[in-house]
Amino acid sequence: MDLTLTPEEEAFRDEVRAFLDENLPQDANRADPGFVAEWQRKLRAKRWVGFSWPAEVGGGGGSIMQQAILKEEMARRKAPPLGSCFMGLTWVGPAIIAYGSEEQKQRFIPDILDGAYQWCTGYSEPDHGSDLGALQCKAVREGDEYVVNGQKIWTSIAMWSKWIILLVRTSQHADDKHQGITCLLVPMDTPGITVRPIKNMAGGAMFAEVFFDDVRVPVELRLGAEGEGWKVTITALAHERSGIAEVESLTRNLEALKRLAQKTTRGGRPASEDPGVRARIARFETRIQAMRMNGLRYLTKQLRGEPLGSETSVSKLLRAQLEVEMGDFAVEIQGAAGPLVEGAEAAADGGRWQKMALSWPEVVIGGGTPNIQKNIIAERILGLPKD
Amino acid sequence: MDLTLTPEEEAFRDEVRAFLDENLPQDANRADPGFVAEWQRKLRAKRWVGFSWPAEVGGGGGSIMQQAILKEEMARRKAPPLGSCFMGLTWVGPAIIAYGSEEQKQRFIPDILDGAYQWCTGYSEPDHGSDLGALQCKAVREGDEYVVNGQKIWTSIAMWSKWIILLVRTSQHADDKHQGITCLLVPMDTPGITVRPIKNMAGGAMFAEVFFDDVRVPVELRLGAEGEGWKVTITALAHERSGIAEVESLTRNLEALKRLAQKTTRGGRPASEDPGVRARIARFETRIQAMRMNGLRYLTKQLRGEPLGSETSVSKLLRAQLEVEMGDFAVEIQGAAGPLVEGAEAAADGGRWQKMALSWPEVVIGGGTPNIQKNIIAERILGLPKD
Amino acid sequence: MDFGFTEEQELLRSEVRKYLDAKCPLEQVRAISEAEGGAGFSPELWKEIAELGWLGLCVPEVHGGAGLGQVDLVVLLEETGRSLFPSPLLATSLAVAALREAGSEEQQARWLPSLADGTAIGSPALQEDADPPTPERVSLVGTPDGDGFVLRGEKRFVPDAGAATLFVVPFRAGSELALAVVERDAAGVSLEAWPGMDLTKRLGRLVLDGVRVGPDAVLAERGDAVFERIVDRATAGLTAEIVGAADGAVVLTAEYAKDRIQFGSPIGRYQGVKHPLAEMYVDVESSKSLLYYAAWALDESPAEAPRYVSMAKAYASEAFARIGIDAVQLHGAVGYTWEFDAHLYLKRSKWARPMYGDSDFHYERVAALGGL
Amino acid sequence: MDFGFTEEQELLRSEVRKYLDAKCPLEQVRAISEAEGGAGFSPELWKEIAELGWLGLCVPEVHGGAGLGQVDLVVLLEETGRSLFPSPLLATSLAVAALREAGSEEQQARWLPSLADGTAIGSPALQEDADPPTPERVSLVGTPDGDGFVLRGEKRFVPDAGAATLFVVPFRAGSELALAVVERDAAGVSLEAWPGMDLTKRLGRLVLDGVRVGPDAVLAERGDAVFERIVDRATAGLTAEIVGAADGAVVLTAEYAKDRIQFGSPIGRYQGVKHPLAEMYVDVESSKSLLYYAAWALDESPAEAPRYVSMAKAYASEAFARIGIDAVQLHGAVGYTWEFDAHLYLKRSKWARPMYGDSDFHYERVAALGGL
Repeated sequence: MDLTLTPEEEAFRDEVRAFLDENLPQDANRADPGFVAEWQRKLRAKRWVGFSWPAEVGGGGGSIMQQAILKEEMARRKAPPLGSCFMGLTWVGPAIIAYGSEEQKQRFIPDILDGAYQWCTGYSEPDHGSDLGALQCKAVREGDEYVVNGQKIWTSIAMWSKWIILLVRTSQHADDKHQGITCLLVPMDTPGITVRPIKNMAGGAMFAEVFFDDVRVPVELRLGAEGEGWKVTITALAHERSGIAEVESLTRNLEALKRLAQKTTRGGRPASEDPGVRARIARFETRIQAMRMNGLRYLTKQLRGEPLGSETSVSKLLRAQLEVEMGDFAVEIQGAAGPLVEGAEAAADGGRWQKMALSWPEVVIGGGTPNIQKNIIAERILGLPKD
Repeated sequence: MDLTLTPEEEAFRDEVRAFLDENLPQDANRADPGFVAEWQRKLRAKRWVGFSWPAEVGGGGGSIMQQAILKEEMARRKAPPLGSCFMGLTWVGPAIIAYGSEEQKQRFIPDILDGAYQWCTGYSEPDHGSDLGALQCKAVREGDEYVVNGQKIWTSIAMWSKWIILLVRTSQHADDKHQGITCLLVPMDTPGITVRPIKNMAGGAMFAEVFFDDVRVPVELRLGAEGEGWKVTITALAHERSGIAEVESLTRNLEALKRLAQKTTRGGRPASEDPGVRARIARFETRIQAMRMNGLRYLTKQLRGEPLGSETSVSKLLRAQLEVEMGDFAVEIQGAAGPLVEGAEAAADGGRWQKMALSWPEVVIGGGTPNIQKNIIAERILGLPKD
Repeated sequence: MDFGFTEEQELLRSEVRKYLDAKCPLEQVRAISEAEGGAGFSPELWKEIAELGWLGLCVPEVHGGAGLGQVDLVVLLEETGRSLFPSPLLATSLAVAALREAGSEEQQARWLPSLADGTAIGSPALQEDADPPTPERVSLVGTPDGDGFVLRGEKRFVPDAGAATLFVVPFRAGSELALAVVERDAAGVSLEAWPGMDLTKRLGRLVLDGVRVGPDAVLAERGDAVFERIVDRATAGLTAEIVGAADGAVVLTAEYAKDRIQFGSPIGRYQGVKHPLAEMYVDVESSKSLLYYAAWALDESPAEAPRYVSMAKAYASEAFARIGIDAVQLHGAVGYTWEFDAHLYLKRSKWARPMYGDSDFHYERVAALGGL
Repeated sequence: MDFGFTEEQELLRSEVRKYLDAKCPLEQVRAISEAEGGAGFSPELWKEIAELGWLGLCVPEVHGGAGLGQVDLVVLLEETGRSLFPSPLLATSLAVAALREAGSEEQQARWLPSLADGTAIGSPALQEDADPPTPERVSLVGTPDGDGFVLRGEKRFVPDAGAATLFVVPFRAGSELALAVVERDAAGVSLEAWPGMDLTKRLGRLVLDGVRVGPDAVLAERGDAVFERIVDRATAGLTAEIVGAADGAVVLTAEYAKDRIQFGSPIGRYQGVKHPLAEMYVDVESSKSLLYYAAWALDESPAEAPRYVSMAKAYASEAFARIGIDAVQLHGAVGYTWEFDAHLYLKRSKWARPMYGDSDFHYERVAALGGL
């Protein structure tokens, strides 16, 4: 066990820090599109976008450890994302690198690295949730085209995406529901595609429903072989991270929560002096650190070349619970001001906590509900029988 | 809504109180067998044993409300039980009154009221828990006798009982597992019966396994018709109470817990000054009161002639949770002295809390585990589908 | 002993529920509360419920009401809570309670009839900061002015500040705590409505910029005790709405669990859904019992009332906060959409939790009243 | 960065586990700990583990040990915890840690070899009352006596008081906090073993009735800081046993859930069993991570150590208390029998929770160290 960095790793961390010092001043307006565009360009020049991808497709060829260092340092400094095409970098790129034709690689990878446009992912369907095996959106081959009919739901940022990576059913197999699923890459402006944003309870919209009505997709936009879509997706799923960057975002929320407790009064004294409030915050801090340490242990496993199994469900469950509870608690300690939102004179921190308390499902839904994570842990790790 | 007593009810309560003042001095040694025997004799003379049973079998013919008053007053004064034959009064008597022959009534009811000897109940079996439908202990009719073979488990006080009320399977019905169950009344000294006490984790034994090896039971000891055993049992189950007496015992524990918190020091100050300890105790108090109020609402339903359904599962669940949590908390606030037991100089209250913290399962097992109560509430009250 | 409702109360409940189901189902709740620039209620429905006698339920008959008690009010408010009915009914009924606790016969005769017939909308303005309303936290000073007072300062977290026309305002009159009735159109009064996450419940600020209250507008009963009694009644009324809403959330979620099919069976088949729902049910049952007892005690056994009011509020609002979150979570992804109704209960639970003291405050009160 | 164990550590773990599985399975744990009048350990096994080098694991090589660090000790103690191994090994290893933190070279040379070879059994006697051991709570005064001190008073909640032969005893030496080594057979020493619910872990009282300690028996390093470092090491060692035992309880319960058939299928099929088990697993995983980091920090990054030690103990002991109860409950009725093993973990969890500070104490420390 050695929790210090090697000299090489330290050198890389220093390089990252120096880059951040130079290019990301504390007071940089991270919401300014001009600044973000320039920032992305610089990152791209350093090959830190797609940092773990092979150099021959334009990636940085970074190690897992370097990648973790990069992400942690970035998160600590509240840097804008590593690339602007989040879905492309997380899901689409790795799948294309693993299964794409040479032509597909040349056509899509540079744009993903440049953040030229957004991708979205068409996996979930109504009435199936995360049960991809029960997929019903259908594609029928007609000559050199697939004709797609069906519906997707919980498609993140579909309304701002130029392309979608889409799972469709091309045949039925009674014995193995995962067979007969095929992966297609589809331009969102293809005739027959309709996007309907889903308004969330906080009043915004991040997800959408996507409808496919006789949508024609050329065969050359198929990713992998017909019927291989499940395998293609699994590859992308395996690219999930150890959760280290998420820990940084939780840590920032925790620090803000401490400041909130210090400036919020209860009975005339700072809430931060209340033993119950202190204990709650210390519990959050401890659980966040546990998540961080879990992540470091899983990262070590990866570094040692052991495959990561269902351990990510542990991080997801912890994260979901923390997001729900921290948002709720931050609202709770504000007393009567708790339910006020942005615009109310008495709302703390411009209503950010209220937004957090209504936005956790975005995190929770992302990787399956807490109940699903618990099933995965119980069945795949503890070996309990499936229901 | 009127939570005061009617003048008649008040008069009865005063009668009970006067009786208690006279016959149960505060300092009476409730563990002295001589005192308890005398006490039972007096109660029996007042017809308060079997108080709700019809007068013609020797009961008191009391109303539900009078019964509740009697039990609450008794519990409040830590009176010994209303009769010494607990199982007989709770389970066996009501079943015999409803289904027994005239001869059976004359033979058994007076003894139950007198507490002449103990009864136990042979319902649960290994591998079935509370699923009575899956009962396997078998009785085959041979002439004027049933020959019983099989095993019972979690039979409370079997080692001190003279008789057992026993459920056996007399035939198989594929369509309705509850058919073919018959109820027998069996002397525990019948050849072929073996009792094996089950040592619990607190080191004592309240339950036992009972084995039946070619045990011969005369047909006249069958209660109800052959195959009617399920119905007979249900009658007894319906005699469960609204939980009011249990509330009194919880309340006594709560008061003792408050005293414990006042005399236990944490960092040199009484634990009862710690806001967290205060809040925990207030939560217990509130939940106990909720249980009491729930009981009063259910009692009102009964008084109004509405049948009680699965509401008792609510009381059982609350009680089980409270017993577990209060015992655990009482141990927790004692700090390093928490794990000490009777005999240790530093053990508080002679180790009573440690005993409580290791004895809750007696309460929890009694009416089915908390998980089973939750299933009952979800399925029978909320109408969710069975698993 | 009878711990159940009378036939008249059951009838009241079923009539209120029938009316709200017909006139203000959740689509209508949304339409009223989401209306741009609206005050969060429907004047038409307000008129109708006044005519139905809801507003005058606890107003003495001589002043144009039905003269009923706290238990009847609980029945009404449980149903408005269940329906998430957006209106200043709760606030108005609490203003009525304050006038009955502290007003002279003349003062009641002056204001109760208009509160009963809906021409006035009442609101108790009990808080100055985000802490629970206790006598010690009233610091607004009434400067003596002839036979009356001049009030200068502000009250915050005032329910329905945007809609109400008549406020009950505690202030310091010398060494004593007193209560004044301040009307919206009095000189020096200004109001600010605050945006909140629960669109069906509004809060705001009442600014008193040298408002003169004459002796007739200063309520007859004074002191900490009457203030606490008013807060206890307000807390019980609020708790009734909480209990009704929590019950509504459980019913909504149980129905969804029966209908929603996943992996081939209704999600309600799984213990991961069943057990949380069973616990929600137990919490609602227990909240009801504590609430009914507290309501009964407020009218019939006042010495016990504070302890039971605190138990009811502490237990119910804490349970409702959990129920609000669980209701959304048990719906799965759709629970988080604006379209599904689960979040309406979640938001209500967040609004209700701190009002008139959160569970920390009330459990501490239970501990103190219980001899700790 | 490498947050995993070395090959040597993995080997140590597997050898310890193999030995304990063979020589001290749970039947043997019961036989040793339930023995009438026994001191709660087996002298034969004690000799064997001394020979295996477990007792000298952290004793420097010059003093007859293996000279390993806190992380290695954690590996050993996780396994003894998992097996609920009844022995004064934890107490002895904490006495070793105290001597290494505070003893001079001569003092280490005097006592460490006998602790390493098992001829001495050590125990830190850090507490005088049921509160967590902090410097302020040490009130036993050492009266100066020539070049030494005379100690009069008592230490309570002393681990393995019945078995230990050598105690590390903090006392007030003037304005300073000092530590003395007191041997069992010294004049004025008497001991009392207390009965407890966990038969595998013993506590008792050390009475010092005018015990003289010479200057050579007063440890070289003094003051609050060294006391706190010793308590931190003790806490980390204890937490390792907690984590191992909690893991054992989860494994036992998961195996039972796979085997036990009810209503026609294994109870582990139901989410009512699955979900609590999954949460138990997450808690054990998280406890491990916090513990490993704390152990690493104790040797390599001392400034961070107190915060992480407190996090690990607070989280792990609270989780283990829940796990102990859940393990019994998930077994259903049999979980409550003496015969089934679930209660052994429950009792251990009750023993471990308050030792060296419960979660209230440690979370408060986390809050304070985190800037609140």
